[in-house]
Amino acid sequence: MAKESLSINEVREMMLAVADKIIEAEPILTDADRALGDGDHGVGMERGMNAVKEALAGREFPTVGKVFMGVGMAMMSSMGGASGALFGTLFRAGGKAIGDASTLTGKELAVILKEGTEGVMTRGEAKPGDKTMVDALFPAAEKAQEVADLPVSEALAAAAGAAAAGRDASEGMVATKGRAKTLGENSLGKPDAGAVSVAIILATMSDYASS
Amino acid sequence: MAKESLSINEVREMMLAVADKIIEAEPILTDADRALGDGDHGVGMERGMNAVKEALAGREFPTVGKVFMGVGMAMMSSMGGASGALFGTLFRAGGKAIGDASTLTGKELAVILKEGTEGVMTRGEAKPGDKTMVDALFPAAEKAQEVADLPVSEALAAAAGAAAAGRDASEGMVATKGRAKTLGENSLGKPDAGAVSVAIILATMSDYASS
Amino acid sequence: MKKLINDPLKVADELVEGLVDAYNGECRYVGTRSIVKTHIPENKVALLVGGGSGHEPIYHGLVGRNLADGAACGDIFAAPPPNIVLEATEAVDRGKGVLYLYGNYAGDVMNFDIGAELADDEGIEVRTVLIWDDVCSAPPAQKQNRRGIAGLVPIVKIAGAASQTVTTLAELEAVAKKAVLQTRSVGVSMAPGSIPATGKPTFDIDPDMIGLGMGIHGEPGVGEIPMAPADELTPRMLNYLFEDFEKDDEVAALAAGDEVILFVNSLGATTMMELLIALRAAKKCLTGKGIKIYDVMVGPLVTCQEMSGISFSVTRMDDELKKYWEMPCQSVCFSKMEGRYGG
Amino acid sequence: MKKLINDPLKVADELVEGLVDAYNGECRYVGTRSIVKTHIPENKVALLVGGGSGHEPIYHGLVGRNLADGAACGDIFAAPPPNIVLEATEAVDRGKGVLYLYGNYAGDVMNFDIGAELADDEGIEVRTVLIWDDVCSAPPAQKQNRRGIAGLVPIVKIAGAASQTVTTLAELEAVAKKAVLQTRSVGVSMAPGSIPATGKPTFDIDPDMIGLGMGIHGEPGVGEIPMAPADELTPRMLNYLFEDFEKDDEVAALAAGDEVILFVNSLGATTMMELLIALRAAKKCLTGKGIKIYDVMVGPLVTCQEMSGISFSVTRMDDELKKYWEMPCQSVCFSKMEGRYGG
Ligand SMILES: Nc1ncnc2c1ncn2[C@@H]1O[C@H](COP(=O)(O)OP(=O)(O)O)[C@@H](O)[C@H]1O
Ligand SMILES: Nc1ncnc2c1ncn2[C@@H]1O[C@H](COP(=O)(O)OP(=O)(O)O)[C@@H](O)[C@H]1O
Ligand SMILES: [Mg+2]
Ligand SMILES: [Mg+2]
Ligand SMILES: [Mg+2]
Ligand SMILES: [Mg+2]
Repeated sequence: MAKESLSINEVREMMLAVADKIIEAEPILTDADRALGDGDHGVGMERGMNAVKEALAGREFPTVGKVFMGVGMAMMSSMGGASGALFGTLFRAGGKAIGDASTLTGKELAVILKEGTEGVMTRGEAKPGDKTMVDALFPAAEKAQEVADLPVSEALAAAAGAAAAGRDASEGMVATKGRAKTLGENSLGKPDAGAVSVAIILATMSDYASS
Repeated sequence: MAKESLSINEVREMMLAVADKIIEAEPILTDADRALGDGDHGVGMERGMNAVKEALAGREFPTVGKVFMGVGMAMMSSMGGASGALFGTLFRAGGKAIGDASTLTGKELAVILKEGTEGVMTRGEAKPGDKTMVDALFPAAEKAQEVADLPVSEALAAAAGAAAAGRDASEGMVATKGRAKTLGENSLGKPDAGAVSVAIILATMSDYASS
Repeated sequence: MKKLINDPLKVADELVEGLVDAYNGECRYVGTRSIVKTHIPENKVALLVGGGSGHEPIYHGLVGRNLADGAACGDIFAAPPPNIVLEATEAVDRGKGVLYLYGNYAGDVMNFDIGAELADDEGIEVRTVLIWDDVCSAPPAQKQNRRGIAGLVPIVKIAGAASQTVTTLAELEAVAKKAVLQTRSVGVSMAPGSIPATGKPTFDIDPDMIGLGMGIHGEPGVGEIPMAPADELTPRMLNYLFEDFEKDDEVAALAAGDEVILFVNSLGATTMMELLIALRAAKKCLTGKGIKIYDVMVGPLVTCQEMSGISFSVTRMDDELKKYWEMPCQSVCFSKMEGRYGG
Repeated sequence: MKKLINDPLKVADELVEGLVDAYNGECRYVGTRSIVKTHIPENKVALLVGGGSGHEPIYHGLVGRNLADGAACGDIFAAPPPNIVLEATEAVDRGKGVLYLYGNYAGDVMNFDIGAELADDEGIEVRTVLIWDDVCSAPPAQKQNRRGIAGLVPIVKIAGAASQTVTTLAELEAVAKKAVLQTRSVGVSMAPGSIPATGKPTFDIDPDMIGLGMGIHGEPGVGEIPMAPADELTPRMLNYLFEDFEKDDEVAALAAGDEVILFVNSLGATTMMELLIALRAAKKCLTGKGIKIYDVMVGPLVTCQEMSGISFSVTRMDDELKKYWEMPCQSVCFSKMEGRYGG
């Protein structure tokens, strides 16, 4: 049954589920970054998500935006690395952009992904096609604009689908940013680690919203 | 057919044969020293024997003693390590002790082994039973005294047999000298590397003399 | 891989604690995970270094006398987060501003930049000089895209000395930029290191091949080549440096009469024996071209756990850089008394 | 095992050549295989170190300013032959005699002794002080049977400084003996190194076990124990040092208020990260007993190729030893400027 919106507390629970899922996926993320980067993305995301759990567990938040900003702050100050700054920016900028919304609907989702993705692209100077997390984020943000009027569970499902497709598309890209950029043609055939994380995050959000 | 004595040039050739045999045995010596020491005995003996070949090849010597002293000098100044000093001392002291002898008979052999072994024992302060090369040398020297009146080929065969038995006996000893001494009981069951070298040297000398 | 650690997820914190212990009172642990000198004079222009941990003794081991004033320390191979950068910045600032001097990696740039923005909010002036000495990571025209590898050590040594004598942040920035411009490095890797938290090797490589131009985390370079003897590989590697100085419009080609610091670095498991054998070959190669070796550095200073590999770095000296080079310095990473070895 | 070398049988010669290159004019290659300072003042009491190669940066890297005057260099893990010892002795002697200061190994003792006899034939006075710091290689009553391991570095540092100020060989001998008496070390090994000429590991060990008290060539110690976390292993190791000072009639037990140099050494592949984590644990353990850490040394200074392992060395200081410790020194192995890291 399609869920129209999520409450502040549901958003918090959803992000706790994301944290567990990413921690579970550490080996997958590690392998992705080993292939193209320095192999620490899994451990970094795990560290970030442990900080997220600490920041969210048993807490109350005044707005949906503050939940996401809390996620961003926890990731940014615990992870370090490219992804700490970028995922931190994603959730901080996204959360900030929805002001004092007290529910998460398709509209807020669209704003979060748009502003968050822009923040990531400004900070990292990557554009779609550079084989980074932007290749999962950007299509997800675009899709979210399109489906902003749908119930949040459907909007999330659509965005997650776009992110997964973006992650898959990153396999066919030549890296030009991040540590993988010096691989050139050799970066072909494997997905970008950050894009894998983005896809897992959105898939888990979608799963939570439709369950 | 038993050979009564060896000429200066035969002694030189014999020691060249010894050099080749030891070089060939490098892996055996390496393994023996790996088990109980630092694993360099094979390489060290190989280095020494290459120096011996350079010192002896195409040279003429005035006395048998000078051949052995040349062997000792080559080993002492090329090998380093415990065995460089000890094998150097063995051949230098032994060669010096037979004065200006121009043939190698059982008598000279007995003097060489006696004086050489004493030199080794003084320098290294090891006695029989300490699980060192002395455990092959000492019985060989004793046997050589007994058979000093036999033809040199038979004397060498007897000394080589005693050295081999000494080497085997070293397996049952607990090391108290050299790098193996800290092994204690754990040094049981393996022969001492230097004793293996002594046994090969005497066996090759004996083979040469009886062929 | 047996590692003498405690909790694999806490190695960065514990190693920085150990580093502070090594400084035995002359550095202190600050904030979340920074190391800062105990005594920084008032009015000193501050020098801050930093980066991921796991490369010990750099980056944090470069804090010391006539060296960096502090280091912002990330987790293993991860840039320090902005809050750590900010904490370190606040601790080293003496009102004259802070130079950030670190290796050019996307993660470091983003985190230090956010840190600088936060510092700016607090009224602390920050400038940044990036180190991009690895010639195999981008062509001369795109050198701002290159990685920072072992050349960081001589650059920080020079900047650290300069930070003692300059009176403005701009002057320090200028010295650091000059040192960066004159420093180039080339590396090879023979076997990977591993990440303590996963135990996994950072890359895979064939037993007979080596990665030419590989980065200090195992980032690919110009390609894999068969393992070669030191005397063959060394001139081949150095050639990348010669070509780079030649092709870069911003610097003169390396020429007879030039004086250089030569730094031979091990990435970890490569032994000092190998470094010395390669150093011998490098000296032959350089002096064969009439280049004079002004001073030599050798050792495992920029490492990646038990990774095996070697790099050559060359810094071309002029009178100004020599003046700073000659100042003594002392840290866990690199110490130097006045003069050399004689007397 | 990929090693960046040329001919595996020539590594010792080539690495010593490279070492001379690293000294960049301030040391020279002498005779068959020695390294000697270019400028040794007339009338100086000379200090000669040496031993097998393969442990770089020791032993030969300890030649330098306020350190050793020369080193007699053996082949890989092999004591230098007497002729090399003699050549080095002749090159460092300035008419005031030569102190031989080296690790207590049968091979070294025999070869240096023969070298000393040859030197005596030439009218050069030689005295010998053996280093036997490895407490796990014999009980206190037989300490003259012990191996010399990492403790050699602080001992040579102290003797090198003393050699600059004493006027007689006997005085230098006395300082060196005091430094030896106050220095004790304990090591563990986790994985073997290999001999370049054979490519073979120097010993075998189970993947889950470590050799407690193992020597720097992999000589057995007190036995194998399961791999343990740093914070558990460190106090256990240090206990051997405490017990040894206590049981030895010639020295006082280590007690609250004592001041020590603490040296944490890597045998090669053990990373600086691990050393620092262990250092942190060691400092806790020592200061917990009221022992004051006067200074710290940390790094891979006494190695055995890519062997993995760690050792702790402690040197108890008094005013005389402190005086020598405080003198700056400079070598490829260990440099120290006046003061510490601050300022
Ligand atoms: N400039 C950039 N813009 C966008 N994403 C980037 C950029 N640099 C790196 N990334 C993302 O970060 C991921 C790597 O993260 P991580 O391994 O945690 O950091 P690091 O690269 O510092 O080791 C990459 O897979 C990529 O998705
Ligand atoms: N003090 C000693 N007396 C007699 N022989 C000794 C003594 N020390 C060592 N050896 C002999 O030397 C051999 C080891 O030689 P080698 O491996 O070449 O030297 P090192 O012990 O210096 O590595 C031992 O196997 C033993 O036979
Ligand atoms: Mg990474
Ligand atoms: Mg040996
Ligand atoms: Mg990283
Ligand atoms: Mg040896």
